[in-house]
Amino acid sequence: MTQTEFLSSEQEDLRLLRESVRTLFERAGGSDRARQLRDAGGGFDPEMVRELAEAGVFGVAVPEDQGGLGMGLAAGGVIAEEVGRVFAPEPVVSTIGLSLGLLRRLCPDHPKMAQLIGGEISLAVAWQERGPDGAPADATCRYADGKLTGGKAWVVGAIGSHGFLVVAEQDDGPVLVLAEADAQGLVIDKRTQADGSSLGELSFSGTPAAELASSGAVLTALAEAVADATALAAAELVGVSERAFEITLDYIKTREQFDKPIGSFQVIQHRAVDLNVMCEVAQAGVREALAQMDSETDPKVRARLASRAKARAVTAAKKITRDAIQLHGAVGYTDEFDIGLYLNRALVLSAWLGDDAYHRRIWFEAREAEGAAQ
Amino acid sequence: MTQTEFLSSEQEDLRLLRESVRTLFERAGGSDRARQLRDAGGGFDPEMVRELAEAGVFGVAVPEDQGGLGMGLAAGGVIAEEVGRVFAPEPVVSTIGLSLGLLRRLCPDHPKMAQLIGGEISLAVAWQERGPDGAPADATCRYADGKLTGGKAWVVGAIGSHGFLVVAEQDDGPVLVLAEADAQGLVIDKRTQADGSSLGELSFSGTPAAELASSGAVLTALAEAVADATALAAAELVGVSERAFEITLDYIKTREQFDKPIGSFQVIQHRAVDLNVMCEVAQAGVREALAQMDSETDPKVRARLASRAKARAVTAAKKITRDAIQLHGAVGYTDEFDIGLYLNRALVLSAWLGDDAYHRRIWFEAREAEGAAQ
Amino acid sequence: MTDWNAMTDAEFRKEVRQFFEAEYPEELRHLPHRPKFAEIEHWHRKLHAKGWVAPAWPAEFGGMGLNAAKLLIFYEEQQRWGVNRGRDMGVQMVGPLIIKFGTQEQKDYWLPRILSCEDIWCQGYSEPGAGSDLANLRTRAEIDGDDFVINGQKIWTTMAHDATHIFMLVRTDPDAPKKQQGISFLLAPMDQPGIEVRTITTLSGETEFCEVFFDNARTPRENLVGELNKGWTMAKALLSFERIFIGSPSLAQNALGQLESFARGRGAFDDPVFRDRFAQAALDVEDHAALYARFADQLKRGETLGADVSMLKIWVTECFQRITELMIEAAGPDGGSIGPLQVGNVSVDVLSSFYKARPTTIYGGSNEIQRNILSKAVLGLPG
Amino acid sequence: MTDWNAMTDAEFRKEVRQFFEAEYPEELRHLPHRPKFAEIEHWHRKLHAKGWVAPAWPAEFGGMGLNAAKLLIFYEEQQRWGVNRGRDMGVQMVGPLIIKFGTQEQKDYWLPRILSCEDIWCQGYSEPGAGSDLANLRTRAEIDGDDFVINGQKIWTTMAHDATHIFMLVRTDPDAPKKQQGISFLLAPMDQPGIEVRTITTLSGETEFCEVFFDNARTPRENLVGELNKGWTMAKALLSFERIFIGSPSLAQNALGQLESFARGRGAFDDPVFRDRFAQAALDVEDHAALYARFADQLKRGETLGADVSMLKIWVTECFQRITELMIEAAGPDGGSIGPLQVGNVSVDVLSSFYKARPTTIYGGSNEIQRNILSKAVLGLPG
Repeated sequence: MTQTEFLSSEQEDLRLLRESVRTLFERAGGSDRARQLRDAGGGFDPEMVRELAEAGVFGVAVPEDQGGLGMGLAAGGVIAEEVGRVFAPEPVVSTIGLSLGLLRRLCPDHPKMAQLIGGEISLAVAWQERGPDGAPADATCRYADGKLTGGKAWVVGAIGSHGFLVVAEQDDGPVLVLAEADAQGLVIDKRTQADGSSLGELSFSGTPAAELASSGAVLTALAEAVADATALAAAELVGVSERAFEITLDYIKTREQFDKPIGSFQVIQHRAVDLNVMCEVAQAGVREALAQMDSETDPKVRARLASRAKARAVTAAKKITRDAIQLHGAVGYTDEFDIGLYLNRALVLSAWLGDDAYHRRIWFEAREAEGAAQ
Repeated sequence: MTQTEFLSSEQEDLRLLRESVRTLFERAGGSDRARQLRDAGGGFDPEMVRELAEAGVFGVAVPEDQGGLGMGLAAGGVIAEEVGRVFAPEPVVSTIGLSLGLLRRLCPDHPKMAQLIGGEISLAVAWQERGPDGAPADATCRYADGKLTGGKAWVVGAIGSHGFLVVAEQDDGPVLVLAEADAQGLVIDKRTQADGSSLGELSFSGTPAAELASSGAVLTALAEAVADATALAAAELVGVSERAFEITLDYIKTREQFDKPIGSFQVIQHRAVDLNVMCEVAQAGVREALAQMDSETDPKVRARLASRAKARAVTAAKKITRDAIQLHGAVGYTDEFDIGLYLNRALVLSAWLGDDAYHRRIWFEAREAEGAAQ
Repeated sequence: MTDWNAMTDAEFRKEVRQFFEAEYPEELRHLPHRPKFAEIEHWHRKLHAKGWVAPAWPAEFGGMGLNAAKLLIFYEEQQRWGVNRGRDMGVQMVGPLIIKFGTQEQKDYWLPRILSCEDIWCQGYSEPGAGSDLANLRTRAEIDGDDFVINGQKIWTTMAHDATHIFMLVRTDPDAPKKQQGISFLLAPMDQPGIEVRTITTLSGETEFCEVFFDNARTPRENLVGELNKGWTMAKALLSFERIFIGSPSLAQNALGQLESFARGRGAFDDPVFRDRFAQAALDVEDHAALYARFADQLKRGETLGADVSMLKIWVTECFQRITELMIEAAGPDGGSIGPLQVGNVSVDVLSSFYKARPTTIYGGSNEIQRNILSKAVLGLPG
Repeated sequence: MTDWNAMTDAEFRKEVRQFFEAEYPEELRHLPHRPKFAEIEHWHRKLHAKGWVAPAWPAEFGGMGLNAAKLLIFYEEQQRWGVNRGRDMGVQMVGPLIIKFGTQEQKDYWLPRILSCEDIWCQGYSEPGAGSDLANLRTRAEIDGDDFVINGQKIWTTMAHDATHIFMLVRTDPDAPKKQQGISFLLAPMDQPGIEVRTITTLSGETEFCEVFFDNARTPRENLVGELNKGWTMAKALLSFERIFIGSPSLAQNALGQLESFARGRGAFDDPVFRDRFAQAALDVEDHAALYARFADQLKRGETLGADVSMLKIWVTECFQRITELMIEAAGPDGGSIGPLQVGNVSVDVLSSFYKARPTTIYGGSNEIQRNILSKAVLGLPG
């Protein structure tokens, strides 16, 4: 009897999805492709976006009646892990989690939905703002008379996107609007990140934008979409960690010092074991959290689960990629070896949507609130 | 040229003091003596107290014009380190730091001073109180008409002491009083600790006591005495750590597994190095903090230095004694080997007067306050 | 006879849970120490009457015949309700060995006595000087007429002072080329002049462990189980299920529950730094449980577990230690005090938990040994 | 000529501090990268005019002739004010070697050119495939008439693309019984067809390190320093002072200062968890400085430092890494962003500090190698 005989059909679907996405990325050139794109300026490959769309990647967590595959966040996590393994620069997690996460909750009939699922366009979500001390601050960006004024910060995928889903304030509360990338009065300040990607700092001066949704539902949907993206970023970090560990394990098996492989030194062996264990714990914990999010409807519980996933994934990825550099020795510090790319990607994904200390705090507070509510 | 030629006379004095105290303890039986006293019920040896007094131990930090040696806290630290090395149960740190620390600041002419310095008596200081949740709470113990009512908790050296220096409240503020050990209406509830010592929980019902000092000076002197005792407890922990490390190092050199000494395994070697480094950092940091306390008059700065010392010493002692058990393997878990005694002493000294997390908080707050005051 | 394996997992869990909750004596829940048999005899009688003493044994020998999936549920419920495992060395260790390698006579004689606890067993594996190098054992057994004559010493023999019999690994061929060879598996009665038991006092003052001295102790030749000089392989073969069991989250989960009620009672959660460290520990346990579930699923699918299952033990024992260290921190000035500490209507013995966590990284193959094994058997590292 | 050693420590410190504060260009303070010579040439001229280029060299060769105590003060002040060390490989490495082992001709020719920076030196020790096993070097030098002919490759040669000369360890006797033997110390001009330099791009995108390829490169036989095949011992002898220098608290202290102003500006101190971790890091640096002072006192008393001085490097580099990791945490959503981050009127390049801290646990003998050394040479552990 084979192993798969005993896998549930759901698990089997995920296994097939993982295989097809992995094959797709490998055929495209794996991590070499990502390195080339980075060296060419940090953009992504629109052709790849279309191929991913054909494989059903972007609509994976969109319900079937909205044009998606309806496979849930667990399937999104499988894809995100594969993205992490080859650090593909395409806006996969931000599209599944943020832009489609917002649209499918607020305006599922909007034509942009189908375009996003089809990989024809990408939309960046602009919701955070920077305060005078440089840290995140309350939203002040205004929308009135069809025009945006103010600014947004830390916009992932700002470069190369066809437009922005902007969460702004209007007189009677929050609003979600769509500004085209070439809209008047929109200035995008680009900030390069460690992995070659960039964050946009947007400023709007009377920039025309179309209203998509308003009222309290906007913030609820935003919180849900952010939770989805947080959990998916965790899954991507799991992929980053796994691949970084594999590369390092290969390296210590072959690299010789004092006439034997460094992987024969007990200290190196035990450290490798600890990284391996951490990696497996992270994979198990993150996958479980995503699966539970799929069977959970309470947004507060879903947010707690997302925090659990991100806290674990960041802790593991930081430790694994940093130790990986140390285990590589001097060559780990060069750009020639892939391991540095994983370190840099881990830096970027850890900083995005909150690091481990942040999410432990959120997790604990959510747990206390649930306990008090019972 | 010898090394000592270049030591300052101050350093030379400390070296001589260390030698004489170490010899005294070794002659008395070192750690074996302490083990016997523990097995006999956890008391201390009054004869040893007198010998220590003869060596000038108790009055070491008392100014010369008050009948002490005037060598400061740095010298007290030297003694405390030696106490830690053999985990002597005599009330050395509590006498130097707390009882004499209080009396010399509040009533240096009191006849008990000379008796304490002379090792004729010991006095326990009762200043903390336990709240309804079991945690430390504000003081409510009252002193009126020459009588005490209420309770005190966590009194070190309560068993075997000749009396209690009690910090209580009276109508016009705090007061320091002396209650004899056999005073009427005094009940001592004994709580055994991991190292065989005990803490007293005192309750007073109209217990007669003599006023020694009153007004705000009592709390100032108490804070200073607690800072002294905290720093000395740190020094004692340094002694505990050093000796625990030495014992462990000896053990891993001789204990064989898989036909070679376990100290020949690289993982064990590196762990031993890390414990050694931690030990040396703790020794250097604690000694420097105590020396700086001697040349510092601002009580706030002195308290910060004491917190620096205790934070470091607790972190080091916890790590070193716990890893020492692991490095000993199963035998470390038996009472036959001395290493467990050091683990237990480290537990007790870490819990006394605040652990590392507590003192890091205090240290940071003091540092902020100093920064704000500048 | 009930076919437990035919039930759904949920049905079976319900059945087990109901029995424990209805029948297990309240005062024995979450016992902080290992009981002598007299202390739990009453419960053992109930269990015996129910036929539940040996969940893993085949039904034909008086067991419940549970498959791996049901067995895990049984243990999960046992731990959840704080049901003491009792004096289960006979059921867990000797029984399976006799069932697998014993003669018909041995089965007929010993198995019922294990179930009834007429015989109470202790395990003689460890020796002074062997430690993690378990095969390095020196206790000798020589054939003398109809008996084996045993000389040597065992150590860390749990509850030997309350056992009627000992099973042990002894060296029967001192000239075997490898030290794993020439070892046999032997049963012996404790009540004889050649055996002396001394308890070991641990650093927490407890006396559950013993040293057992053999000075020309005797046991009949028919008390050899399996082939002569093949004891090592036999004993190893039985450790497979134990390897996931020793990595179960239950010890850490229970400690975390204790930590939480204690910290809440003491107001330790007012401190954000403590909250962060609690959250770390709680998430460490939660994510460990997810990994444990992955391995348990493997078992439930009927797969054999690989050497990688040892990672559970490494993670959870170190996690357990950190949790008990947090308890000590939460205890503040009581952190060095022996005995239960009262908070509200719970009482937590902080030091006892701390001590209990210490040897978990040493026994069952120290975590250093586990890391050696993982690095070679799982990661394929050389040397 | 001033006898600096005759001054009190306080006088000397004041003198040095005043000169740095008055003369060192503000825009060069705390440079985040290693400068090319042109960038700091103006400052070098000032230093040269003052006679302060080589604090450790004896006065007869144009140095300041400082003893260990004064030397430490000099470096402490240099670091405190953020004075760049300049292109000091000549002064720190080649000069002392020539002074100790060189011929009179070598001294007369090379030393003044080092002081004036007419020659700018780079260090050719590391090779690909050698790593921590430094003696495992394969670059060959063979005598051919009046020249050595050099073939092979060096790596991690800092700023080789801005150097006029290289000093290196090369293998001159491939048949020597131990790999530490048969190594010689050689000087060579960079400007020749047999030498090719390629910069290495690090993971932070910087290009301070180089590979140097030797393809029948030539250098006159008189550029051998010391005896043939004795280069290893000579090079090792000079590392003694470096061993305390590499463990100095300054890098960590500077990083801590940056962390504090950044965290304050960003409001990170509002978070008690961050405060606790900052306090840990700050106390780690403070207590390290106390230990450093103990070793420095030893030097000041004229004692030789033992192998235990390496513990400074282990502690401080790992501490430095933790501090830069805290910077990234304090940066929140900017934690992955390249370049300076503005807070109030300070600007901190968080990622650059993080990257700078990474190789400190690798270079100068990786921390793993240091632990090997300490375990044997200091703790006396076997094997």
